[in-house]
Amino acid sequence: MDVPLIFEKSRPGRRGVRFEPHSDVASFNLEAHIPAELIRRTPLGLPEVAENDVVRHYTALSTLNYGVDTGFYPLGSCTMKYNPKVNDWAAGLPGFADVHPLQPDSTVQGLLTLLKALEDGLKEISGMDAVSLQPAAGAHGELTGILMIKAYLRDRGENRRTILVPDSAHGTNPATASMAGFEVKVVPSNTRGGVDVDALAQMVDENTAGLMLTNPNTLGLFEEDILAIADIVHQAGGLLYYDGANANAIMGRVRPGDMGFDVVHLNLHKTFSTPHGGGGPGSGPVGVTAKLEPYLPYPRLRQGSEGLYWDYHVGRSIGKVRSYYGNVGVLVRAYAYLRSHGQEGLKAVSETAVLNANYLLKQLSERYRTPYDRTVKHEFVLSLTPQKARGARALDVAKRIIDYGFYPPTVYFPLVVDEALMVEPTETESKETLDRFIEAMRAIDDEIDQNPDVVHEAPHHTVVRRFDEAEAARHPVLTWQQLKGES
Amino acid sequence: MDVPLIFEKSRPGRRGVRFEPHSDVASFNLEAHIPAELIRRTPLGLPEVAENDVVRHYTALSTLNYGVDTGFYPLGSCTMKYNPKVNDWAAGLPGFADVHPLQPDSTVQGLLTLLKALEDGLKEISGMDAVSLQPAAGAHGELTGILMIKAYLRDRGENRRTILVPDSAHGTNPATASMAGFEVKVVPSNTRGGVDVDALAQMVDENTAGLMLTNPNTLGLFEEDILAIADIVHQAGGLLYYDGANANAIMGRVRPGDMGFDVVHLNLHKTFSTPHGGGGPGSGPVGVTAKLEPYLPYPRLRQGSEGLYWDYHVGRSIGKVRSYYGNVGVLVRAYAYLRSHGQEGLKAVSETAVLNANYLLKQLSERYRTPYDRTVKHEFVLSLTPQKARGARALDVAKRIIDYGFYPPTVYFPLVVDEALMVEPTETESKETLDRFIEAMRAIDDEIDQNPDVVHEAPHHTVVRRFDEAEAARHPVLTWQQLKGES
Amino acid sequence: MRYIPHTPDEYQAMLDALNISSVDELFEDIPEQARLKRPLDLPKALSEMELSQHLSRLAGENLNVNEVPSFLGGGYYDRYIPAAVGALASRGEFVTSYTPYQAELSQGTLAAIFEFQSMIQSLTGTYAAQASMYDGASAVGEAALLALGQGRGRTEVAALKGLHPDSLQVVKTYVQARGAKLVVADSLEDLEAQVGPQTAAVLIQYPDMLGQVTLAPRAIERAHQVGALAVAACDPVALALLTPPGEMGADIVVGEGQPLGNHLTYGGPTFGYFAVQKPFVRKIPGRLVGVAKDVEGRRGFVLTLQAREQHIRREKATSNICSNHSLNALMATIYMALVGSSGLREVALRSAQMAHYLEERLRSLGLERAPSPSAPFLYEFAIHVPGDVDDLNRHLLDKKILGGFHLGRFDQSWRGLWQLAVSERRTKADCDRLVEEVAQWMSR
Amino acid sequence: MRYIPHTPDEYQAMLDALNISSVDELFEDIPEQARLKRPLDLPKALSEMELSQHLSRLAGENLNVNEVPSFLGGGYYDRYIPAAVGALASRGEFVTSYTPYQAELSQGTLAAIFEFQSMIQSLTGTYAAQASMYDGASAVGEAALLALGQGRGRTEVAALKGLHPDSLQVVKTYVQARGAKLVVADSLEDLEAQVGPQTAAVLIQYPDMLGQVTLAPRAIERAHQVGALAVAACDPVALALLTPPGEMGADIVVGEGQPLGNHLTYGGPTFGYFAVQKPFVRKIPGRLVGVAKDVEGRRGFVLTLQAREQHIRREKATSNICSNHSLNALMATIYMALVGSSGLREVALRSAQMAHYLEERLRSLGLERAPSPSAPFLYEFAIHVPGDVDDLNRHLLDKKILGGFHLGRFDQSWRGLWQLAVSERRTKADCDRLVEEVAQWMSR
Repeated sequence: MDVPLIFEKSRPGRRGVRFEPHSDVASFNLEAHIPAELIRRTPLGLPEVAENDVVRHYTALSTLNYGVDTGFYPLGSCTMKYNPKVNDWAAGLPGFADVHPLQPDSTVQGLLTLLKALEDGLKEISGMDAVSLQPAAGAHGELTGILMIKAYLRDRGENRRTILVPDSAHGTNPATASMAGFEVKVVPSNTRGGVDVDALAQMVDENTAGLMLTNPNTLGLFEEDILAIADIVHQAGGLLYYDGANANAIMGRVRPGDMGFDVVHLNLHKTFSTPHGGGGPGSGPVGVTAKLEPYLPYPRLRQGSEGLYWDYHVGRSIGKVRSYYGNVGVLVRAYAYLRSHGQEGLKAVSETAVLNANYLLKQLSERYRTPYDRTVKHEFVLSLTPQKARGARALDVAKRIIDYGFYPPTVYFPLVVDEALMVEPTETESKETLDRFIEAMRAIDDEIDQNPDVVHEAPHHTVVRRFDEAEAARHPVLTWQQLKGES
Repeated sequence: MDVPLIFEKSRPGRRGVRFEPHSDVASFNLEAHIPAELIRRTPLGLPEVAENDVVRHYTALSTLNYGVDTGFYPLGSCTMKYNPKVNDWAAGLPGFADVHPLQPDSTVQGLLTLLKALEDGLKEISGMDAVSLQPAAGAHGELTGILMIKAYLRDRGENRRTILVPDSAHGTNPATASMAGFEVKVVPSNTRGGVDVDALAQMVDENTAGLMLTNPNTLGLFEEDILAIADIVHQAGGLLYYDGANANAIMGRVRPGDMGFDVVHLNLHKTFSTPHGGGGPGSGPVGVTAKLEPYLPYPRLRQGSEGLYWDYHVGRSIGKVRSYYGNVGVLVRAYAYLRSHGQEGLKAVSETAVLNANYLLKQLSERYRTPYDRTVKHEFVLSLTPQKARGARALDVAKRIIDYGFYPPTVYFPLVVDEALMVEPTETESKETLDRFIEAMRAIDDEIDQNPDVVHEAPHHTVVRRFDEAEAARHPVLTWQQLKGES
Repeated sequence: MRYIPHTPDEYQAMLDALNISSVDELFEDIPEQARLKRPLDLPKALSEMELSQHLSRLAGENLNVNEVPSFLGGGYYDRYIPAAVGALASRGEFVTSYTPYQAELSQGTLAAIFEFQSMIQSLTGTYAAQASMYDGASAVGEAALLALGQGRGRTEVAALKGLHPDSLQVVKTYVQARGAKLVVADSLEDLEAQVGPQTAAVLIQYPDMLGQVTLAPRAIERAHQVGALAVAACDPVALALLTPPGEMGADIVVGEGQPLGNHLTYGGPTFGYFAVQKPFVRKIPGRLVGVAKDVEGRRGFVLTLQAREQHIRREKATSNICSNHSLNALMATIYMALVGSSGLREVALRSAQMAHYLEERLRSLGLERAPSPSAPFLYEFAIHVPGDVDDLNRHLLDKKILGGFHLGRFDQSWRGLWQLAVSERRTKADCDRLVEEVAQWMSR
Repeated sequence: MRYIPHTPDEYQAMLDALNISSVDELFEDIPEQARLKRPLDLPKALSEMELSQHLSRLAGENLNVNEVPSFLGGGYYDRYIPAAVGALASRGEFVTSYTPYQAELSQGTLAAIFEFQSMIQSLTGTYAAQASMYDGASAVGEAALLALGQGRGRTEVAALKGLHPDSLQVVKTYVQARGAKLVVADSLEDLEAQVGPQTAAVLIQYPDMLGQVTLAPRAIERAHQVGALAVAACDPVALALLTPPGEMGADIVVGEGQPLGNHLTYGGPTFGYFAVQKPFVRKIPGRLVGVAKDVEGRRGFVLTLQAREQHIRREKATSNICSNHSLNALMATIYMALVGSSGLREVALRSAQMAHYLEERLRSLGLERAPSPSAPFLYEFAIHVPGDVDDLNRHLLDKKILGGFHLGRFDQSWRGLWQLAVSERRTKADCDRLVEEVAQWMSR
């Protein structure tokens, strides 16, 4: 069966939710108020369906999705942990959800109190001196942070033009540096999966604005040489940017500020368990050391004599990176998560995430190659080159995992590992879930030899199977109108 | 795969939601306050699971269910129409959902206003003089109504002991009469599917307390002779009870009161579209003519000088049939439905329900036998005796319908039709849905000859297939403890 | 109109297929004389937006227990409902399905009911439980009918007065319908005097309306001495701490299920539960779910022992119940799964902890508990109020506290008794404020 | 702790499997010197019940737009959100999934995004739209970058001042990052004077911050005259009534999506939309979903043209965007499906109807619209207030009305201008009350 579209249920004249005109004031004649050439003549093109159609369609679509609520979702680097329902409930309270961004500060003191407390908590967890909650996502936080580094250096009269990025970095790091007008230089990894310190020392120069680093890195490995790395970059006059994508591994154990980072972003949808929503919204607050505080996006939240208020004083701020104050609904959830855990809870989160990853790695390493023989943090990367030699690529194994009832790990990332399969179990998965996954991975490894077709042709039981993605990109059909035109 | 149970996910010591003791008052020592023999020593036996386990388990269970939100649900007599989401939203407002039944009347005036307006609306729709919202379901309304008839007759010094029930009646009718201490006499149907008026005239006597009647009846046929029927029963000194299970057919067209009924119940979960919840809750308000009003359950809702209040004056009331005031959360939804439709809307509901049923019947009658060649109301009954002769029972056809993506109609009811299949499309289904159902029914009829096994062995694509229900009843396993003991 | 999908074209096409020009023709079988020839006298239809504003306003005119601390109880408690309960129970597939007649499409509901039955059985210490009743009161009523149905010419049902007055009233309605009689005993001694060979059942609430927990064992024993069934009605949360009646030998254990993850909703819909010892399984009212195997040998669940029920057995059914309160039982099932055995104990203990704090503070004002200052209790108790209880409650309401319930409103002999319930949601500050205001009122 | 399922036994078994005695051993790769040797300085953990009480209290300390009528707008409108939007978008499978990397397990999200792209394309009159941006402001910023990326040595972006000040600020941040410059024109004439061969894009809001709708055609025309791209930022609800910019030739149409079924949430998360004409499809930032066939020939949906994106193209990507606002776009998709073409028109018309009533009544008080009393508007307009606008707003707040926004707070040149938005939720009574209080304040 084709995957259905709401447009296919449309019938001319069918109606869903209606809004009758007001009966107690004069009717409104568009033609009398708007110049003829500005009055829309073309149909809006929205589906014409009944409420029942809508409910059934999106109920059905939802069941074609796999979420954390469906099962184990070990998508490396994405921290797909359990999303507490009470946090969603809280974000839906009218006092949070139905508040207009232009309301006077005096009418939102509860919300401002929450945001301030969240800022303070994030400062403590990251070891930074000041935080802005404005960035909407991790990449957005990166942009904010890199622009602050740029502004800071500019104010010091330094026109440094290079950002260093390890070869294992997320794609957002180089993309961000480039978006911020920097040149990107890629730092190689060493044989232990960390930054090659010697190479780094060679690369830094008077053009080095900074280094963007995820720690633990995308291989799930802690950068053992972080203090040396920080020294090298700082000595060269650059700053250290911490990509918080992997902060779930370290809470209460080590803080970016204590490792020497100058700017940090945290992905609240990862570490603070706000739901990923099929792709977002996330939230990417940035924290900075005192010297960078003046560059934070405005407005800043401050305590005044009559309560908390937004300070629109621009000063040396890099400006705004989005409208208003940030993804407040996400921030409410993150605050709820913070308060649910407290000091010991967050530490236990990280410890258990790391325990789960190491346990899983240990069991899987009997069958799968681990490119680096080290303790990992909250995730790890397998290299399926031996399996590929036996006839099954990482993608095949990933697709076959679907048939065992799990969401596949990340594949082909990071780029420094051939046939990479990147697994992040998170702390909210139980031992028996991990054991079931281990069993599945063993079974698939057996199938590669014993029943290769079942692996190559996987998945078998999904609503649709493998797509011809190349063809889809060659002749992109991006809208219903184009699709109709095609048929 | 076996259908999973939450108990199977239990691990000793695993925890979900916790409630820490208060830290600011003295701790509580159960042994010091409760006699030793009254302190529980046996385990509670609840599962020990994490919140994530619970969310995944019940998310998964939900997807094993078919509801109106899933698709077409033409379960005859049950009126599975679309359940508006706004009504559920309203019932969840704290001002309705978080109100204690023992609160002073002065603190619940909004709710009492709503209940009064609902009473008034139901009076108007049913043509009755007074309504009690107390009964929790249709059968509960029946019991309430029959007890009122009994009390009324008793007060007139009449010890009438028989309730008449047509042979096409719902099982609840005779069960109710029996529960109320009456003897049940079954009135035969005539060849047009209605009450056999001559037989009825023969059956009434000085022992006749009343007649319970669904109109339209369970065959979906309007009792054309209703006025004569009413006359006969009234002449004999009995009263007429209206089972409102099928009231979705007649709103705004005819009212039970105008047909001569003395007592009425309405199934709000059917006619007023409150969701069926996997079996309930429903709501079965009763309406009565003036002479029966004193017998309504107490408390009654009345207007006083300081607002609405509950009158606990018992008088000649039959007493209470449940705690407090009725299924208020359901009543809120029914009121929302009433206000969403108003006078014209409710009439359109009934008209369209009847139009849909007749359209569907017309198309299906090309292939399936209709025991009575008449216009139907909101539902109809097919007799699959010809199909049975060709090798497929009504149950086989019903099960095969599942494979076509629909919930099966009611089977083997009413009892007066052999191999009955009872179809109720409701007004919220569109023509194309009905047409798809018609296509499926035609295809199945073809399959009976062309591919009989596919019909006999249906359903094929469900999570489980046909069960051995006889074995399940012979050795009933009703709890997890028993199931564990078995294995 | 509102939820009708038909376009004018489709409507016409359907009329055409029926070869009629108007739906009026489909209603010609209604006798002319009975037809309604005017529009229904109802308010005009509201749009969804107007409706939501209207209902928000009506809801806002009620005081809710999130706005003020409440000390009301009597079987319905202001307990904390974890957010996951609503998030899961509100899924459309649960909410918009009906009684699981077709098991292949209803395993979600069926498995959940089986879990519910298991949890209730275990909590109550009985053999089996059914799928749900309307509420606690009608569950007690059905229990009385079950006992009367055991035959042997027993025509009376005896209850100890601590049974919730609504339950007493419903039992009365139910048993009178059968031509039987309800007798209410004031005390254990009175009960012992009143029961005899005519007694079909002894009904007791545990803990009872005054919070007493000690009467159950003797009442159950006495029931069995006269050959009657012993029926206990219990707050299920209390059973996390108390010896379950099933273990004391009660034949039937019933109760109001609201405290298990159900909103108060002004008294309904919540659900009743109904559990029995083994001899009574085939007499149980309502739906029962059992384990079954499908044709491929997979374990699943079906409605079972349906021969008891009205749709099969008609006038010989054990009850007329058809729709039950399945969705409310589902909420309870999810609640019990979420909190688990330890969590349910914590709920009860935390409530008891604060209740005993409150009781001690009230005692320090010179207020005494009824019926005796020393009777054990958990989290609900009754206080003798020196003066007009209704006036005290009005004073508290002015101070934004929902005080306890004046039991005299249920029963004259309870005049002056103030029923106070303390849930796990009540804080020390709530209790201190109550005590201060009581003191204020006493010194007025 | 809270959401960690491990029992002590399991925890130990895992340590044993790793042959370690404590998790400390797993953290030995952290340099001793950097380790945190004290507990985090955070408040102690709250139970779910305590948390819910704490957050309810904080939420209660904010005024919400259901409590008082609001006339605030500026891109975020207090529109009615049908109940089905939340009921469907909150389903766990939508909420707890991530970017649909594995298409076979993500058809729900993918199909919905495809629908969203189609609806936005159609509303805006363009060729294609992508899956969502963070918000309207960052969407304008990305549009400016796209235009600058077209090369040809154009280093300026010009905007008409009616663009939302937050959008202007974000554009400034974004284009300065690229070393380009933002110029802001006060009027069409000023714009025409300022643009030239250095201009990469002309940005215009339609309707703009003062409610003006007439400037777009000439601004678009002028952009094309100098070889720049024309970018229009639009309230999508207004496009139900207005000629879409795509039809006027705009190259990129972006906007803030909140008015489509999203809660206000104090400004976020909502979403931005981004639609383009055909030549720019492969330059579009963010996710794109396209149709694909699976191995069995079934139609489904996949992420497509990924070579634009950061995870493939890294420093050469069109944008760094990764997480977008998919769930908010889903709400908008469901909203647009529920109301349909007619419903969306009704929303806009109903708002305009009441806005014109309000404007007329304010006019009768002698108040005049800015920039001109006769400029056409829909449901948002600006008023010259004779006096201190902030004082007027304080007066209204005392009377439980959220008055309009003082545009002077955004821009000095707008001092004294009061931006009023009227949504379909506003009633005649709301407007009358506002007018009365304005009159009261004027006569103070």
